[in-house]
Amino acid sequence: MTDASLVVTDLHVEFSGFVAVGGVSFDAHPGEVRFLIGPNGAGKTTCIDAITGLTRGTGSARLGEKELLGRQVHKIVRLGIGRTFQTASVFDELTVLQNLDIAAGRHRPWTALLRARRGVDASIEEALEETGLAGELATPAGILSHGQKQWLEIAMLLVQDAKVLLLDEPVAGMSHDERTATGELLQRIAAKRIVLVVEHDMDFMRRFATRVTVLHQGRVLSQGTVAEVQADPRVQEVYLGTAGAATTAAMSVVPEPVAATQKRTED
Amino acid sequence: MDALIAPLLNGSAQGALLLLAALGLSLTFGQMGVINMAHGEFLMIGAFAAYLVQQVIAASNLSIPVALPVAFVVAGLFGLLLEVTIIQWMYRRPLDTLLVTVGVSLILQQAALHIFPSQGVPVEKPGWLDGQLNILGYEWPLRQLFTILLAAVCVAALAAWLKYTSFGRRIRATVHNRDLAETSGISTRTVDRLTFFAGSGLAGVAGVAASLIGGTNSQMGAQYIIPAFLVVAAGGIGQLKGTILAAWAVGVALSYFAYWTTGSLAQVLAFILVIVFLQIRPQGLFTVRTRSLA
Amino acid sequence: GDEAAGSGTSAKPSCVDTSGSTVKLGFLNSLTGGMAISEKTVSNVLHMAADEINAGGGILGKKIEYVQEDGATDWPTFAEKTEKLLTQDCVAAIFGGWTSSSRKAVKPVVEKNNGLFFYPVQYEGLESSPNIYYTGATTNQQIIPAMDFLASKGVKRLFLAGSDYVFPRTANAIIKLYAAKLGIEIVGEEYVPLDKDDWTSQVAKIVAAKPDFIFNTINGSSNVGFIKAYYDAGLTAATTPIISVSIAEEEAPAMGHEVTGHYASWNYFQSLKTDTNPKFIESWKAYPNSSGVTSDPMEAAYISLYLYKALVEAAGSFDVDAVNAAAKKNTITFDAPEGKVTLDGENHHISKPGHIGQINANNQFDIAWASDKFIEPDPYLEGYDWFPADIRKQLVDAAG
Amino acid sequence: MTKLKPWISLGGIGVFAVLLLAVAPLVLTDHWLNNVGKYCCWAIAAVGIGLAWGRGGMLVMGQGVFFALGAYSMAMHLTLETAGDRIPGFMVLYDPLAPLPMFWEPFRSAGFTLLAIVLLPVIMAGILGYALFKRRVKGAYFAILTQALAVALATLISSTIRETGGDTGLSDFKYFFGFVLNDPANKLMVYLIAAALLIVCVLAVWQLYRSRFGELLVATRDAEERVRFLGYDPANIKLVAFVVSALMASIGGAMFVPIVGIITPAEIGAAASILMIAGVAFGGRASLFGPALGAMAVGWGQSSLGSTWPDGWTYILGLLFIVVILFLPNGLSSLTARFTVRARRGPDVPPTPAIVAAELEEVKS
Amino acid sequence: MLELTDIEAGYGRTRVLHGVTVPSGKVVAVLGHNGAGKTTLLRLAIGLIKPSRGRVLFDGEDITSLAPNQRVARGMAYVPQGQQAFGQLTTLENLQLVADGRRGGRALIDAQMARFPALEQFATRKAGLLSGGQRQQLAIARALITEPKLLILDEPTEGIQPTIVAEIEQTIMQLAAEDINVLLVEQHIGFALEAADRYVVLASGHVSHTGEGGKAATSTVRAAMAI
Ligand SMILES: Nc1ncnc2c1ncn2[C@@H]1O[C@H](COP(=O)(O)OP(=O)(O)OP(=O)(O)O)[C@@H](O)[C@H]1O
Ligand SMILES: Nc1ncnc2c1ncn2[C@@H]1O[C@H](COP(=O)(O)OP(=O)(O)OP(=O)(O)O)[C@@H](O)[C@H]1O
Ligand SMILES: NC(N)=O
Ligand SMILES: [Mg+2]
Ligand SMILES: [Mg+2]
Repeated sequence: MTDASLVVTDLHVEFSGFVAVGGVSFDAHPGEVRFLIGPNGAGKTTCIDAITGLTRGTGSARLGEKELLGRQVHKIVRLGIGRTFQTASVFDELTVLQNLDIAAGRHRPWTALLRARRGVDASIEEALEETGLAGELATPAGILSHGQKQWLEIAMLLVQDAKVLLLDEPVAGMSHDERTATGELLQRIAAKRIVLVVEHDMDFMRRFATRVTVLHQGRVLSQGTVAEVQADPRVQEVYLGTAGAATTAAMSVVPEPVAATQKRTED
Repeated sequence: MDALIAPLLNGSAQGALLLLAALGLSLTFGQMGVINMAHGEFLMIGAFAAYLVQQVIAASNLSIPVALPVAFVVAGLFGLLLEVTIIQWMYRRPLDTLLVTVGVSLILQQAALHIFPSQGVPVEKPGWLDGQLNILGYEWPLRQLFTILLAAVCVAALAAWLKYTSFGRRIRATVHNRDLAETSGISTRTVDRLTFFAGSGLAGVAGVAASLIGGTNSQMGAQYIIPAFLVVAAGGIGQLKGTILAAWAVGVALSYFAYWTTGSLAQVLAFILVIVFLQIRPQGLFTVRTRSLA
Repeated sequence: GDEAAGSGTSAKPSCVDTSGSTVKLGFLNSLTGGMAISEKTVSNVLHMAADEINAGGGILGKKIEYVQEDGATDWPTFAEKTEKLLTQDCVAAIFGGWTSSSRKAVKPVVEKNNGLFFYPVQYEGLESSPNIYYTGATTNQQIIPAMDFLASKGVKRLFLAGSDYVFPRTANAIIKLYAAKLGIEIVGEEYVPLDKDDWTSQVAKIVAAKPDFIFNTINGSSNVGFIKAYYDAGLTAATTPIISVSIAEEEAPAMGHEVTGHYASWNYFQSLKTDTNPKFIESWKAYPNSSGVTSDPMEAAYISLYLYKALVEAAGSFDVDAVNAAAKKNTITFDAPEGKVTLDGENHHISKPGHIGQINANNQFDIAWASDKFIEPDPYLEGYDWFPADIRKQLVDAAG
Repeated sequence: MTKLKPWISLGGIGVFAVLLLAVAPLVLTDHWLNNVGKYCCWAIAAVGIGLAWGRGGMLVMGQGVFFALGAYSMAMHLTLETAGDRIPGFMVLYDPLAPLPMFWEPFRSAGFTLLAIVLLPVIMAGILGYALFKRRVKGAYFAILTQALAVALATLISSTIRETGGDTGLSDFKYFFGFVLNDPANKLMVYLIAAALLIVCVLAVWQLYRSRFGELLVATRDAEERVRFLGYDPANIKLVAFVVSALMASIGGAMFVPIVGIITPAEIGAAASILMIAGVAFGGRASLFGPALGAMAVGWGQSSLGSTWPDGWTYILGLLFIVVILFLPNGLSSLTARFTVRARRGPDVPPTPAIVAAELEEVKS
Repeated sequence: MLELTDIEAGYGRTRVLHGVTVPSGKVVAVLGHNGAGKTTLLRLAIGLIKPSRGRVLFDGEDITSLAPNQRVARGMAYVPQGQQAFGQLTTLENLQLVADGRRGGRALIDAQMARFPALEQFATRKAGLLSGGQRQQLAIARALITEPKLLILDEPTEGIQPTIVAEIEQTIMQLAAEDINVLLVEQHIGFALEAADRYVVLASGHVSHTGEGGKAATSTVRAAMAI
């Protein structure tokens, strides 16, 4: 597996003095669904931004032998890194098929660009099956529901044959059933690829994470299995909110966090 | 000495006029995202307003000070009319405003040609602008000084308006996300109208200044529009201080180029300069960073 | 003059039909775009002349029926409209134009179709065509008198300011040749695009060059900016006068009092005391949409229609070749507001009186100098030894 | 249905070709045929604008620059052909002794001229586009910048009277690659070349639109940054469309010269460039036929309405801009689309969200 | 407080809502699958889209034709889906924007900053640079500053860290207790049903089920959503 692991070492991102990510190291391997969690503003999205070249970062992020930092966005993508955004971004005016076709395009010779598409690539068929979008082939992406758009994005990463999928809150706004479907999808995908998920839905994390990295204020706070992380009192304090959380200054209204969180887990 | 100082002073005045022309654009284009190609014609309307004021108040010593607010209001009202009839339907299509207002500009020019003597009308400069100020041995025309002062006053007023009133925030909020602004309780219609009124009104004030420098006729606005847009772009869209600096720089550059080469070539060189500059700094002198997808 | 239609096949037979009770003429001026500022007046006075001629019975007893076209300040449009007037509307002749550029666009088209074009504005000379009649001044009727006037005033240092196009560039080329002969030093030469008003930088150069007179070939509203910047710099008619060849009664009012005292060289001024001028002024003032003042270009336009009438009546026909043959007799005259002008049948220009006017407080011109007799047109400056013969030859050759 | 679609478009192109190449020469007078030839030249440029703007979202407001490259290349060649071994007449006065300017020399060669018409715009648009797109200049910045370029070039030509003919332009051409231009048969030939080139350009964009490149271009227009995350460099995609559109403008310009017989800076400056856009907007910026037909319609309006009602035409043109953009952002082609089967692959335009996104920086992350 | 009656609405020619009626209530939850039309319904409630049929009543007044800002002036506030903020304005300016012209504007801002410490910490930062969750907190704060009678929330806890989710949920409960009405869209049915005294289930733009809050079994709602 060594050749295909994503290894992030001592990643730093600074915005005019403000340290958003201050020395984050973690690695992710094919076969696991790796979760990246942490409070709002912890630097999760920024880590992904840095890995994908959207933001300038220092340190190192390697996929196998290849250093990612310092390359242009589209070059990083060509090395096999794919991502989704916190807000779904598909080509609203193109159909599902066209969206996927474009995503599949970078493997084709440029001459193929000048020809019209005939038929549907096998890889696209496969991705459609996988994500359950087969029925929406001709639907303009703009009128897909929120959840379907997220799936389309994932499907685009699949046809793009991304080795690494960096997913920023992929189930946000999805209903329970859709979350389950998405989680299962991710597990299937993870068999052959590296999947890194940023999520705030702890129920979802518990059900589908193999390993978890917790960020806090730009640093790794904790790392391990779901059980290990959940048991970490620091994680509870800053993020999960158990007894300790009640003392956080964040609260102007004193909540009953345990009850609230548990209620969420119930549904 | 003259060869160094004269272009600097002349250029500063040229820059000031450019700034006056660009100031309104920095509101309507920079803040609202409307690309108003009829802005030059609003400037023309301001100049004709000055002429009409002089028809009523013959003494130019008095008529020009009166003409400034009148031109502001008249041009502003034309802007308001444009906003209400056309622009308000187009906020979601900024690039298309460019084409629509090209049409408006054509119509306004032709109307001016119909209404006023085709050769244009005279706007007399007030007597207190006769004469020169001696700076380092160079006789600097008072009228140029006046243009600079007028620009300074307008900039200060605009900056204060944007900074010290809640209005500035509302404009920026409306530009950024119309729906969100509206649902935050901001009457985006009022914001739009007032902004457009003020931006167009500033063009009117620029028109008064222009009427003291060149001809007042149907074609006068056309020569300002593209330089003014370049200035706003070079300054950084929505950046007042950038606009000021860019206008001054373009004015001075034009003036030195004109001094060293010819009037025509100076225009070409100044344009190329801005174009090259925008290659180097595509977002202008000053930029706002956001965490966009880019 | 040069030979007709250049090379190639000759034009199709003319489609002009004058068998009815009317004759169709084409009027072609810019009614839109930048030059509409100047050309609208020319267009308007052509209408007045047509009305007058019709009221007097028409040409050869045929009423004028005119087709108005808009050149739109766009030279290719002038070419297209010329073609249209000649081949679609089948007009017997076309009147109009202003800038030399527009004329140069029209020229090949009238030559190709063997049509007639009457051009009413002073220009840079060095041109003649069997298909064009020039009723404005050529250089020896406007620019050379102006230079002589300057020499008589003892001018030693002359600055040239002009719009950046063919007329000022060519006129200045000629001025420089003549200035050398007159011992006048050219201390500077500046051009600004036609559509630009801002002359401040150039005026600063004028200040630095310390000329004692300015020769102004600026056209259009750019003049206003020039005069204003000039005045701002403290330069006045008292210190450093300007002589212009494109500021007339029409243009001066837009410059207010700041232009007072400066000079202009023209053939016609509203203030001229001739027999025919009062009636002309009166008719014009009464004419709808008139600007109320008369000026040289519009007078030349007025002449052009009457000259055509005289030509046709002398020829007894509207046929182009017949008209040109009638012209060759050198007997065509017209009692114009500027005086009795005579057509030169060889070069298709007319004789004109030279005048220098000085602008007074009413933006009218006081006559400061008048030629003692009418000046015969000499577009190629053949009578002037300072004009290099080799250039003349090359120009004539190039014209084909 | 999707199978039928190409035949509908091809059929349309066929009809268009028959109208232009066969019907027009039979029914129109020489004058009007020449005018239609002129409209074809604008239409060729418009087809390119449709590609760059309608499909690519780049509002190219300075196509006059590329129009000029073709037009002046052609005009210099025709001027030299007419002048023979003499110096062109207009140059004589300003400096009778100086030789032909250096950059004129190669245009004596017909081959070089044809090459220049093709290569100059490609090189220039290539360099310009590369610089702009790599620096991510887009939206209004791009529009204003290209417009400024057109103004700068027009002013430059105006101010170099000896080198370029200045504001008066170049005119009075007698020959076209050896053919006498006054000969009606040769005029017809020139017209047919222009019309055929227009058909070729329409065919070219037809293929581009139905290709994957066409989809990618629309995707880039709507979500440039998203395309980047699919591993493409949007700059390259836009560059291709920009260069092709520049090439078309140049071809249009080159044919304009023998047809109209004169080229001046006014034909390439801001107003002319905007008029080209007007035609495209009028016809429908992203449709196949819209830009060409729109440009021809505007050209026709100018010649005919401009004649019958000179100052009125300006008002009409102004209103046209307003009404079409306001009520028919997709141009007249969106009217016809209502009557035809909606079997389109790329949805027909909606400029709205994409351009807004490009303009008003949406904060997404 | 807010009543929507027989609403039909959509985008362009596509109709999204078909005869939807939402009763008045203290806390009304709107539930439904993705794409069911929940957001559309809320956008309609605040006035961003106009119904082609039906009426919107607020406090007994027909506000169907009022613009959003007029509705805000009457006491409605809206937190849209998707962590929206004015990116070019600082955090503080985002809040000032709505506090301007209100009595005790500064105090209102301070109260919200106390509630969401991240906002205090990043007061001078451009909102466009905030993290997703921070922006969502800002959005809620912006709505609360207007001291609304009715708060419309579109998935307010989406993308928020659990501790703050808990806090937001508490806030909602508390607001209800403070006599502020809430119209809520939530994916977390458990919480939504607990908070709501009434709920509406949307399925493909139709109301498939309504009921009293609290009592309804989660499974009934799930079933209704699937219709
Ligand atoms: N371009 C930027 N300039 C300045 N600060 C930034 C920038 N981008 C992010 N930040 C800051 O960096 C911190 C980390 O942001 P990031 O978006 O990575 O958080 P996150 O962990 O994804 O949070 P959330 O769960 O809320 O999405 C935040 O405090 C944010 O405000
Ligand atoms: N601007 C739009 N134009 C056209 N259709 C739209 C638009 N916005 C939403 N729709 C469509 O309307 C339907 C309802 O969307 P809406 O956003 O109201 O759903 P929702 O219930 O809020 O879903 P989610 O849980 O994903 O937020 C969907 O089919 C969607 O595709
Ligand atoms: N002939 C002129 N004035 O262009
Ligand atoms: Mg995030
Ligand atoms: Mg929603």
